[in-house]
Amino acid sequence: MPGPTANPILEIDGVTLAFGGVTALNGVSFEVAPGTITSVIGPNGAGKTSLFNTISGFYHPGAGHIRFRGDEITRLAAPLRAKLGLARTFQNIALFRGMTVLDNIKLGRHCHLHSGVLDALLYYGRARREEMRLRADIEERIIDFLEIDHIRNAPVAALSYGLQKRVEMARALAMQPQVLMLDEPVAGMNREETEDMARFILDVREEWGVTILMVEHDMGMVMDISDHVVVLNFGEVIAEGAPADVQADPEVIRAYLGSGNVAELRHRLRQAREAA
Amino acid sequence: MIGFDWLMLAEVSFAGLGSGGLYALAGLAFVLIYKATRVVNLAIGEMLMMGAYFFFAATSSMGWPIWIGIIAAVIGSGILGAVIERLLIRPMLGEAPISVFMITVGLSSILVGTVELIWGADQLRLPDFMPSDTVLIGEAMVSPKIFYGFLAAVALIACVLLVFRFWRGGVALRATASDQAAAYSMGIDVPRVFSLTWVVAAMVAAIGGIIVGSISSLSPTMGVFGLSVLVVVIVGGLDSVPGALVGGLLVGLVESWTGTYFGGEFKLLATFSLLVLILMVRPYGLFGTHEIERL
Amino acid sequence: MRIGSARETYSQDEALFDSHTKRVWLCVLGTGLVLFPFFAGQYWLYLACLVAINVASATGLNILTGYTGQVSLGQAAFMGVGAYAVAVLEKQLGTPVLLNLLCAGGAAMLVGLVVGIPSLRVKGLYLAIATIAASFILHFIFANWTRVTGGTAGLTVPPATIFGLALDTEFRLYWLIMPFTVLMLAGAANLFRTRIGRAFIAIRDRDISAEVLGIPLLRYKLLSFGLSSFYAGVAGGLWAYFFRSVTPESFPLLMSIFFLAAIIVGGMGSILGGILGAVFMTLVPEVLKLMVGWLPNASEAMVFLAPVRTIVFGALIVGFLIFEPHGLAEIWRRIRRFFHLWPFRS
Amino acid sequence: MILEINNIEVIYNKAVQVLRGLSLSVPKGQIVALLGSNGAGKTTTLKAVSNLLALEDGEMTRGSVAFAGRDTGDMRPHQLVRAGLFHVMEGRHVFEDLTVEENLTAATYALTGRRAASADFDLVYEYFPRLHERRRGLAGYLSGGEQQMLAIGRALIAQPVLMLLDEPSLGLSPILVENIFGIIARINAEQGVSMLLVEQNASVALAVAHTGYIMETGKVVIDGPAEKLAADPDVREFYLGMGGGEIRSFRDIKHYKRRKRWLS
Amino acid sequence: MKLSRWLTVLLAAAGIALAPAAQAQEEIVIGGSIPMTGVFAFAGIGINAGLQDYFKIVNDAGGIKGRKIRYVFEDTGYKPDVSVAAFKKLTGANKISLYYGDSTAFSRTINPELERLGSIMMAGASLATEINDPKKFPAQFMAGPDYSEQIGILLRHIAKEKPAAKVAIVYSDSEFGRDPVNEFREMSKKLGLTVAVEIQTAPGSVDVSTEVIKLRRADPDYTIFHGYILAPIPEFVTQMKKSGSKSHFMGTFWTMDSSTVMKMGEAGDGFMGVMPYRYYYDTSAKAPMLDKIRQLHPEYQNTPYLQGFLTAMLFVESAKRTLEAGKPLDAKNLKAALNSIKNFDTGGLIGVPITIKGNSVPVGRIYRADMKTQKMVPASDWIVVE
Repeated sequence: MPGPTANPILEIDGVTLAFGGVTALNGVSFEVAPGTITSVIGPNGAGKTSLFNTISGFYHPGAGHIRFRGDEITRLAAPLRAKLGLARTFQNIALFRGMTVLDNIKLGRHCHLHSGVLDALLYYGRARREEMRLRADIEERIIDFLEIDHIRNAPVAALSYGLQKRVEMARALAMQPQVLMLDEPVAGMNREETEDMARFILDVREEWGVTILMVEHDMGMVMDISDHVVVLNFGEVIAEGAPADVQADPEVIRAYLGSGNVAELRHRLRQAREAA
Repeated sequence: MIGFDWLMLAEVSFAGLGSGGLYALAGLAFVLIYKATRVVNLAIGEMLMMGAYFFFAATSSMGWPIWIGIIAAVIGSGILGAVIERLLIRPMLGEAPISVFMITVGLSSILVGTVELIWGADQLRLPDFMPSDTVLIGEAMVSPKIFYGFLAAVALIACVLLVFRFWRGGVALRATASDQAAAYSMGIDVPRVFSLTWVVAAMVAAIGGIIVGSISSLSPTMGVFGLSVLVVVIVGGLDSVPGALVGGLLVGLVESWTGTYFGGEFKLLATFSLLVLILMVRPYGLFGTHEIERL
Repeated sequence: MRIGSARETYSQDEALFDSHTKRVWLCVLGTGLVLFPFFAGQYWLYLACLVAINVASATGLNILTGYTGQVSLGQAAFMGVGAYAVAVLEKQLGTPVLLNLLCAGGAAMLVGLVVGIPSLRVKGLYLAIATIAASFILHFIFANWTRVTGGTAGLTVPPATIFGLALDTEFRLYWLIMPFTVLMLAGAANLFRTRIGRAFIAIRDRDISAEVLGIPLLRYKLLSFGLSSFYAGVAGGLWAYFFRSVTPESFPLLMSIFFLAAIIVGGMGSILGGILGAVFMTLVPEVLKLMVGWLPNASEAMVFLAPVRTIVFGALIVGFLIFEPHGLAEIWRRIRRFFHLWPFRS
Repeated sequence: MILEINNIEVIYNKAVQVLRGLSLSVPKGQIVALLGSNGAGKTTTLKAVSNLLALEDGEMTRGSVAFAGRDTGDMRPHQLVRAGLFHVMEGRHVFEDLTVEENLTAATYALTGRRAASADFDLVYEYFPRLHERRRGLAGYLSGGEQQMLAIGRALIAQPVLMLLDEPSLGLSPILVENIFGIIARINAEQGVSMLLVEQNASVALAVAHTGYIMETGKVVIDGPAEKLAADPDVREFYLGMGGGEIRSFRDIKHYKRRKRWLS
Repeated sequence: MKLSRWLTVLLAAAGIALAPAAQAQEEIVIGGSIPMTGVFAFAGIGINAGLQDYFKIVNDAGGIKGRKIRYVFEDTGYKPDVSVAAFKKLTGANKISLYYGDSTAFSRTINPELERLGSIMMAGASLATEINDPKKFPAQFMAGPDYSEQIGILLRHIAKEKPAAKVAIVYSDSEFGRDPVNEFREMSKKLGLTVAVEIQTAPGSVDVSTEVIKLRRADPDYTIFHGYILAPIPEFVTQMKKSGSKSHFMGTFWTMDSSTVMKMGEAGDGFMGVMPYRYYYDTSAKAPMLDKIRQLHPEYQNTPYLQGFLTAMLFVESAKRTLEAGKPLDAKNLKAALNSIKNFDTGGLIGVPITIKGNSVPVGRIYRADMKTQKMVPASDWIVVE
């Protein structure tokens, strides 16, 4: 495991993002060390997905910088970031419904392929060779790894939520990522499925050497597999550090984890009710 | 500018505003439907045509008095609107917008065929029912049909805006337009709102059709007018009633100016160039709602 | 009955016609297309050529609208650009047919690229209307750039000549048009086996996600516009050789709507759908006419039934959309599935 | 029981199964909390109750829902609302280009054909004085908290028997959350409205609720009185975010285990 | 080259083998692409009736030299590609010698095919100036003056009535509308008339107020409308009259049907136009053919009917002359026979004997609308364009 002194692979530096008067991110800064699993947590609406969208280039921040391997990418167009090796999945699952699982995964490799229109129309020579290589690589490395060979020709719309999440991950892996950004990878999964996804995430990091940045609500998993946790609330980083430290941070408990003391909360609610 | 005919400019501008009013009226019918049901109705020109033919049937064939004829045509069109909504549009709820769009293309073909079957393909003339003396605004002469047509259009649009604003049904319609699911959850009978909008839009279209038909003539090709309406609503914004008004007047003015100072062949070129220009600057028209995209 | 077929290599699995049965049918179809002109009368040959041209153009539109999700109502105008290009080249320079057709495609492609520029900012039906605008502007150019286009009177096109043989009958033109169409279809089918086709579909399904996954939107939307109008241009060039007279009024908006209707009725985003749709939409009016002809007193009936034809035509579009929104291709698929499992129907 | 959900299954797009035999019931006058992670099917449950599934190409393929003893299968959404079942949707869904007052007016459709009920705007303004201040402003310009108030205010106008509340705390600061939940509790107590509450924020939900259900992948896994659930160690671990249990670590799961299981 | 020749020979051989053996008394087949629907249906229906009626008259009288006429037609909806399809279908199934086509676009499109076939002479509804060129369109003709000739007839009449008058032309932005504009300009100059203004209206435009303003300012003595059937002429005329204009208004053939002009209502009173044939109800001179038509149809028959009728008459006359000369019915012979027509009596359909030198029948007369009697009345003598 690389130490904390290693150069960060991804730096978020004072990123501020606002839409129409509402500030979604306010001076967010943190670093992602190569080879780690970094998790961003926070209540709904805290700006986690906005942060992901900003990193992947869908939003452009009003202020601040994003650096990838030390290079400024703040103004870089989204597709070019993908080519650099920033791959992601989406919270609401952005699989392409008109394609099969296999084609969805193949799509991930898009920016690393080279065949042009003429090659494509003729499907002879370069395009054909490239597609065959791609197919072999996806079959042997990704489909096998994620164990989705039984659904490779299924239309994605017919898959269960959990499988769709897995296909999304497969597509992200096909992008040959350096940093894999996962937006709620285990949302809607039961304990068993969650365990499996956690294992995949760990394996990706170990076998592929990919750095992982994820947004997740499942505290159990986050605290278990993360090396570093960043807590967002109302667009600001309120705490970061090792899982155990974050869990113990009183502000984090107040804003997100909750006091956990339901009885006390109930009491307060009742008081408020009577006061009114 | 010495020697420039300012009176002519004034007359041309009035004429432009006048025909713009008619565009706005037809645009209103279009916008009503789009706003409430998100249907891009390519058959809007044909709905105008149906209104005009109903009027023709009531007055020329049945020999009814003009005003009864107008009322009959408006009611007839309203019923037609309800039938169209029930038979063609409602089954398509939830389908891709492009499919519904194509339904209206089919609809226009059906309406044209029906008109040809019943009334034949000849050009017909509607009875004159507006005062025919030239209207003078200052020194500028304005064609009476255009003038009264404009008044009718503006009055109708004002009516619709008022209803939208102050009648509870107007609130229901705007609520449905703004968020279907939420409208349902307020207890609003959304399908009924849909069908009502089609009825009202068909009625507005009928009035537009009667005016347009009396200015030019009546024939199964009258639906071509719908194309100009399309430009109008795109310029104004598909879901904006004031947009239809402003878009209509703007297109009317641009058409008449280019027609006068450049020649008739430049009219369409000018309006469509205007359209492209506006789309490039404001992709949702002048007043249209910008849809927010999310990942 | 056929349940599955074993494939041993990825290349077999990726083949367009991946089963033995499919390949057999393809051969039958190919033979049919080759033998057809020797048996058909000139009317059916005429229709075959017209259908082939429409199929080529509809397939082009399908790439843009069906696969990339950019609704266009400018297809007829793009065909016009191709047709004029062929007419001008053939008349002024007398260049070879194949070159002319490629230039026709190229010219239409250039225009298509320009028309496609708004597609990054403008979406859905707003875009469709922008393409209507483009087609009116093109119409204006056709009608008023008299020096080149011959104004409203248009241009007459000399027959295409290949190896000194003038292609002035349907029988001869068939051998120019049909191979072109087949090649273009094959090209389109190939396209969707590669990264470019996948990018198109991704843009259609979720364009903003596609961008984050590494697909530059503008470039691919323009590419789609370019390809689609290239197809239209070649089809327009074939059209020019076929009708031998090109005027601004030859390519009305209604024709663009026709192509859109064809791919919707046929099935958007399916090569087969484009073919079926174009065939269907081209032949329906003719078939309806035939059916009227079978009625007693056909010539009198024709006067009264002609509007009925217009109605039936509209009703067919509506009916298809209401009862099978996914088009003829879906119906075809269902029929096929039925026969695959037959007689063991589930 | 004001609401009984009996073993329902829901499928989206004729393909994706979201609910797999879910059952729960809401006793009259009580608040019932439905908890679970994202994607567990909580929102779908509410939509199945208010018959809004069809709008998203969803379909209830099995089971039944009874509201006030009556099967809701053949009732259309607006009829349900008029019968007294009001759904406050996730994300608030205020009509952004209508004013606050017009938003409330829209909700008066819920009273159509019911008794001699007349809309009580003052009641809403009493609970939410802030809305009164902004009643002429467009709803789209309200802050998140105000929009949530408006969403609940619309429900008050409808004088419902049962309210379905979908994530009222979404995107609100802790203080506002407590504020809103205080009012929810008041409405329940003063107006006698039963509530089915879907929440991410489990602690506040369990604080306000009488009964709680916890669901996972389309079915209920634990249920019971709110206080008991709040004390349950599993619930504390997974849903209240309080560790300390002797749960096996995700890091320790072996590869072979996963490989075997996914073959099914 | 060798391959192509070989192919040609093969095809020719196939053609001979497949062609049915010629019979001595086989019927003469006349085909037609007729717009029974669409924008031109009002004309198509009339044309069709005119053709049918005349063929029936001929057949009832024993046919042409004992050979019966068979008329086959297809509806085109006034769409050129459908017209072409109809042509292919009809010529594929019948051995057609004469053909009626429905539009300029069709005439132009089918022209190379006609030249290649060499067996069919065609006439049609298109009176386009372009078609009136025997060199470019050797197998076609039109049963009336082309649009330029019509404008010439109108201008001649104007020059006679009011020398040095100011004239204006209002035309639609279409091929049809633009057709005679050059001729209008040149002819006006030649006849010493002043062109006040040329106004082009956009196709399908509803409101013409702006154009009226322009026209009013030009204040022409005569205004010629071309490229329209009815709309927007009445609106133009009404608005001009209301604004005090003293202009005379004129139209060309397709506007001049009696019922069309009558639809203009009050505004139409005094509307003039060029008409190559006598109206159905014109009894000012002896016209046996018109009598026959009136016998067949007690109700009014429109001008397209007369156009169809006269076309049929010229078809039959050409076929008769060809057969009389003992020549086969092919395009060249038929056209030669047509051009041999000199001082031919049309039975009063046209008031003067006609001579067909080229592709048109360049004769016409000015008629004026009389709203009191609801009829068109002659306003000039027959004018023959040289």
